[in-house]
Amino acid sequence: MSGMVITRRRLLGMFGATAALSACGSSLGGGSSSDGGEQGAVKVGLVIPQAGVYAPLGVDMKRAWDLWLDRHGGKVGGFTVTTVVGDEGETPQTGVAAVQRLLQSDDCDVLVGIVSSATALGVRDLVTESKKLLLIANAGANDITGTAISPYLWRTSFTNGQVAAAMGRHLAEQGGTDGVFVIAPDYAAGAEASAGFQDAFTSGGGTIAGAVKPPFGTTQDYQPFLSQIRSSGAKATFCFFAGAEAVAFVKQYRQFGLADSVPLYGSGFLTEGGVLSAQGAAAVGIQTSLHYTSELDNEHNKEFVAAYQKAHDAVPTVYSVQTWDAAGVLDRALRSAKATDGDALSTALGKLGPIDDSPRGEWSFDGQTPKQKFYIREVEQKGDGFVNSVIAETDAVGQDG
Amino acid sequence: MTVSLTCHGLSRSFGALRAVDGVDLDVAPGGRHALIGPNGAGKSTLMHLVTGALRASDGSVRLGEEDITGMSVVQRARLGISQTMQQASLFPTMTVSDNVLLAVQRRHGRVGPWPRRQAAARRRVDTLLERIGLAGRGDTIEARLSHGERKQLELAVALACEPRLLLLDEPAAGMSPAETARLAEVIEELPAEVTVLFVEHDLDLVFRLATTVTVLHLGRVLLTGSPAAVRASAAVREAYLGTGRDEPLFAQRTEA
Amino acid sequence: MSRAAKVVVPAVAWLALAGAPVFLAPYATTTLARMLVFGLLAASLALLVGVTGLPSLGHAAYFGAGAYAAGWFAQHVSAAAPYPLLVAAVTGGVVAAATGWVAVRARGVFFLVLTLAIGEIVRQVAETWEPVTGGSNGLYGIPATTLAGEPVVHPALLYWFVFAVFAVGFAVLWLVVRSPYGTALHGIHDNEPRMRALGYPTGLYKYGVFVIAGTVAGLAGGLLATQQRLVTPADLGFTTAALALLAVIIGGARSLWGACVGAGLVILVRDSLGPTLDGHGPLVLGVLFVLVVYLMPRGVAGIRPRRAS
Amino acid sequence: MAWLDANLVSVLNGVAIGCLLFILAIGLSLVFGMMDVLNLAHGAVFLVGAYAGWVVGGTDPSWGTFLLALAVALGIGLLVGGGMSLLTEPLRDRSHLDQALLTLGIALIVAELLSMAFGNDVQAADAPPGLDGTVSLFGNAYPTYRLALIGVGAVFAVGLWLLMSRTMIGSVIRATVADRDMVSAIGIAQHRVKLAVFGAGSALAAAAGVLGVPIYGARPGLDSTVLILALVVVVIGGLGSVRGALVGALVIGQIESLGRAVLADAASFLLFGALALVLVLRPRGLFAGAVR
Repeated sequence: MSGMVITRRRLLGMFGATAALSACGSSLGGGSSSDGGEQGAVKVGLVIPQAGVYAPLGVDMKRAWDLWLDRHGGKVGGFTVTTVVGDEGETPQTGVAAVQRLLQSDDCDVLVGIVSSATALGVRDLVTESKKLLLIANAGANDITGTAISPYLWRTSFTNGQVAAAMGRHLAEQGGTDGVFVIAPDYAAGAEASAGFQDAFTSGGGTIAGAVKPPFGTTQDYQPFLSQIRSSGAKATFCFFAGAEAVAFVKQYRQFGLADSVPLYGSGFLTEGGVLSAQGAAAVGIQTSLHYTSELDNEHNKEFVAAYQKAHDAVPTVYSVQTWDAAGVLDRALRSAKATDGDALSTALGKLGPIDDSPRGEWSFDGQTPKQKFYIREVEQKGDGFVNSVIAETDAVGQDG
Repeated sequence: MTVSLTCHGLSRSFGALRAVDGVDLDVAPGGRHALIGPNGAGKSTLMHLVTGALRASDGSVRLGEEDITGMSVVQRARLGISQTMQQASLFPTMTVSDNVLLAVQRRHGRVGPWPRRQAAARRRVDTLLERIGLAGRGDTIEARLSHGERKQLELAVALACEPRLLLLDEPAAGMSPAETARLAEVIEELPAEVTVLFVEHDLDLVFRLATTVTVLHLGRVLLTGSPAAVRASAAVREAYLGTGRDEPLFAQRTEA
Repeated sequence: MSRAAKVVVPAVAWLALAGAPVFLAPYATTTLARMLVFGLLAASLALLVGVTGLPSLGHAAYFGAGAYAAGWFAQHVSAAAPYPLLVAAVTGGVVAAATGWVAVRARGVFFLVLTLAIGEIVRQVAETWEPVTGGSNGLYGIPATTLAGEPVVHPALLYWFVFAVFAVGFAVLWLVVRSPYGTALHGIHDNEPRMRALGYPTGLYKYGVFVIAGTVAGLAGGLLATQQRLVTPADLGFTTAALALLAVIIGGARSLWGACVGAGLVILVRDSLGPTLDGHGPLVLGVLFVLVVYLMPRGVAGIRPRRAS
Repeated sequence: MAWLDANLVSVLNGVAIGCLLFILAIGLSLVFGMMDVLNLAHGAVFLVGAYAGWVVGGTDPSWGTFLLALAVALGIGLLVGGGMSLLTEPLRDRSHLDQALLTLGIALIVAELLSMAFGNDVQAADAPPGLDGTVSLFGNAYPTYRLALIGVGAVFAVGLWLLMSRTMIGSVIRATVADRDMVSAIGIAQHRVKLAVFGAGSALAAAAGVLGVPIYGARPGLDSTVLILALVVVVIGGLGSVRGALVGALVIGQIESLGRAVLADAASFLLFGALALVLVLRPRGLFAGAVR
C-alpha cells in the first residue's frame, strides 16, 4: 500500500523536477533575464472573499490584480501567469478550505490575497508545510509576522497596531488633545488597534480618558457607548471600525451630536473605499491614519489611479494597492529567484530592498511586513463625492509602529 | 401480589365542568371490574386519573396499600399499572415484535446502551403474540396493521408488562365479532392475580367478563353491583334514557 | 435490500474507505478525511434527530467545545494520541450534560429554538473567552497529533488516523442504536406518551442520548482539531449546525450511514465546489436545502407529527 | 448628574430600539405561536424591506419616497410571506424541522439574490425631512428619528392590541394559538389563517426593515444579525402573544442600550446571558401562558 503511495509521490516528484529543470534550462538559454524572456509559467492562487461581508474588499483586490496583469502582458517576473481564484468567504471554515484546494488540487505555486486575519493564521501551517509562498494582501493581525511567523508568509499590507500607532504618535505630537477616548470592537483586530494606539499615544505623553469594547459583529446601535464618551469628558475619540460597523458608528457619532464637540480620529479603514460613500457627509472632518489614499500626490499613484479608473470606472482603495504591490513584489522576487518554489521566493523577498514604484510611496520589508510611511488623512467633499485628503505624513515605521 | 384499586372522593374539573365528581371506587384484588355509562359520563377521565395521565383535582387513588395520587405515569407504570388506550396508538414505525419487545425489556431486561441478544425476551414476545392471535405478524410494521390487529397488539403490549392492575379502555371497539371473541378468551385466560378494570360499550362482553360493574353518570357513581343487579336497575335505565338520549340502551356502538 | 446486500455493501464501503489513500491524490485524501470528521458529527446528530426525534439546531456547540478542548490540550499539555481526543469527547459530553437538561424539557418547535439559543450562547463564549479560545482568531498552530512520539502529518497517515477514530465513534453510535436503549429511543421517537405509560422515564432517556450524542460530537470536534489544526468560532456556529442537519436529512434521518454520505455531499459542495463559484456558494447551499426538504418524502425526521397530548 | 443624564438617554434609547424590535419580532412570534413554524427567513424579509427602503426611498428620502418605500415594503413583505405560507403548505404534516430548514434555505437564497442585485457594499440612508436632526434631551443631543420610532411603535402596539382583543380576526388568531385543531373544527380554514398571518407578519418585518434603514442601513449579513435578535425577543417574551413580543422587545431594547451603557465591560455577554437566564428559569418565556 505505502509502496504505491511512495511510487506516486516519486512520480510526482519527477514531474516536478522535470518542470524545474526545463524552467532552468530555458532561463539559461535566454541569457540574462529580460522582460521578453520566456521563463516558464507560474500558477497564482488569488484568495479573496467573494461572498459575505468582506466581498467588497475582494472586488477591489481582484481589480488591482487584473489591472497589474493587464499592464504587464499577463506576466509576473517574466513568468506567464495563470490565475485561479478561490473564494475565501467570511470565515476560516471556507477560507482554509479554499487555500487547501488551491494548494493541493489546483497545484498553485504562489498564493496572493487573504482578507481575514483568522484565515491567514489558520492557513499558516498548511502553507508552511507545503513550502509555497503566501503574499498576504490585507490581513493585519500582528501575530502573522510576529509570534506566528513562518518563512513562507509575507505581507504587503499593514499590522493593526502599526496603523493605529501612527495616529497615536501624530496626536501626541500635535498636543492639545489630552484625554482621548478609545473605542474598538471586542475582537482580536480591535484589541490590537486599541493597544497600538494607546501605547503610542501615552508614550508620547498623551492621556486616555476611557476605553470601551462594543460587541463585535452584533452591535448596530452605538448609543450606549456614545453616551459613555460624552460623559467621560474626553477631548477627542479614537476608534477602530471597518465595514458596516464603520458606517453605523460614523453616522451615529454625528446623529448624537458628538461630531461637532468631540473630534473623531481613527484607523484609516474607518473611511476607506465603499464605506465612505455610505457615510457621506457624516464623515466630513474625520481624521484617520493609513498607508494610502487615492489622493496621494506622487507620480506612481497618479498613473495608477488613472489606469484603475479607466479600467474599472472606480477609485482604487488601500485594498487595491496592497494587492497591486503584492503583484509588484512577486514580480521582483520571481525575477531574481527565477524559480517559483517558496524557499527561493522567500529568500528573494528578503533581499528585495526598497519598493520605489508603489502608489503608496516608497516602502520596504521590515522582517516580513512593510516598513512604511503613514498619512494623516481628513475626509473632504470633492465634487459630489468624498475623499481622504492628506494633511500630514509620518516617518516610515515597521511591524510594531 | 394481587392488589386492589381504591379511589376515594376522586374529582377532576376542566374549568367549570366537573368531569369526575367525588367518585368512590373499590376494585377487589383479582377482580374483573367493568365501568359503563353513557357518553360523557367521565369513564375515560376516570381511567386517566388512575393511569396518571391526568392529575386529580381532589381525592385519592390507592393501589393496594400505596397512595399513588401524586405519582407520575412512569412511576405508576413501574408499580404494575398497565393500560390499553381507546384510540390505539403504539409505535408506528417499529415492527410488531419490537412493539412488544419494548414492554418486555422494560419489565425483564436491563435497558443499557449496548447490544444484547435478548433471546429470552424474544421468546416471550413470540409466546405473547401467539396467545393474542398475532402469530406470524411479528415482522410487520405497526402502521400496516388493521384496526382490529392494532387493538390486539395494544393488549399484547399491556400484558407484556405483566401488570398487577390492567386497565382496558374500550378494548373491543372497532373489532370484528371473531376478534372480539378472541379478546374475551384472552381476558378470561388472564392469571387470577391480575386485577382488571375495563371500560366497554359492548354489554354482552361486559356481562360475560365482569364480576362487578360500576355505572357512571355525569361524573358520579350511579351504582356498583353484580352484573345481574345492574341489568335490573331502574336508575341505570333512567340515566341512559331519561336524560333525553336517543341511543338504544346498552346497544353495541360502532365506532371508528 | 437483500440480506446479502446488507452485509456486502457496508463491507465494501468500509474497505473502500480504509484503502482510499492508496488510490487518491493528497487533496482528495484530505477532503475525504474532512468528510469523515463531519460525517461523525452528522451521525451523532442522526442519533438525536432521526433515532430519537430530537431536532437539534445547536449540535455544533458540542462539536466546537470538543475541538477547542482538544486544541487547547494539544497546545498546553500533550499532543500524544489519544489524550486530546479523550479530552474532546469528555468536554463534548460535559457541555451537553450542562446544557441538555434545559433542552430536553422542551417539545416540538420549542426544542428547535432552545437548542439554537444554546448553540449561540456557546459560540458567544468561544468568541469572547479570548485567553483560552483565542477569541475571533480562534486557536491556530495546534501541534500535530503524535503517535508513539511521531507527529502524524503525512496526508495518508493522518487520514488513517482520522479513519480509525471515525470507526470507533461510528461503532459507538451503531451499538447504541442496536441496544435495548436504542430500541427505547426509537419508541420515544414514535410515541413518547406511550413510552411513559410503559414505565420508561423518557426525560432521563432523552437526556442520556443528548449526552451520548454530545460526547461523540465532541470526539468529532477533537478530530477536527487534529485534522485541521485550527479551531475558530465558526466551527460551532449556527451555520455548522445547520449544515450537519442538512447532511442528516440527505441521508434519510434514520440512518447513521446516510448521515455520513450526506456529510460527504455537504463538504463537497461547501469546500470543493463552493470556492470556485465566484461567491455563489451560499446560493447553491440554499437551493440544496429547499430541494432536500421537498424531495425527502418521509420528511426530515421520518415522522408524522403528533399532537401534544 | 452627568451619569444620570447619560443613562436616562440610554433608557429612552432602549425604548426606541425596543419599538423597532417589536415591529420586527411580532410576525415571527405569531407565525411561531400559531403555525408552529420556526421561520428562519424572517431576517431575510427584514433585509428585503431594508433594501426596498434604500432603493425606493433613496439615501436622502423625502416624506413621499419614504412613505412610498414603506408601502412597497409592506406589499413585498405580504407577497413574500404569502409565498412562504404556500411553500410550507405541502409540508403541513411534516415535522417542525422540515419547515424550519425550508425557511433556512429560502433565507440563504433571498440573501444571495439581494447581494447579486444590490452588491455587497454597505448602504445607508437618512431619516425623512424633519426627523433627520437632533433634539435636546436632558442637555444631550438625541436623534429626532428615534423619538419618532417610539411613537410608531406605540401606534403599532396599540393597533395590534385592539386588533387582537376587539376584532373577529383577533379572536381567531388567539384561538389558533391556543388550540389550532379546535379552530379548524369550527370551520375556519387553517390555510387561510396561516396565509394571512404569514403575510401580515412578513409585511411587518419588511416595514421594520424600512424603518430601520436610517439606523441599521442595508447590507449583506444584516439578515442573520436581525434574525438572532428577533429570536431572542420571542424566546424571552414567550411565543404567540402580542404582549410577550412587546415585553420581550422592550427588555432586549434595555439590555442592548442601558445594559451596555452600565455594564460596558460585559457588553458582549449581556444579550445571551439574559437569554440563558430566562431559559433556565422560564424555558417557555416570560409570558408563556395559554400558548402551547
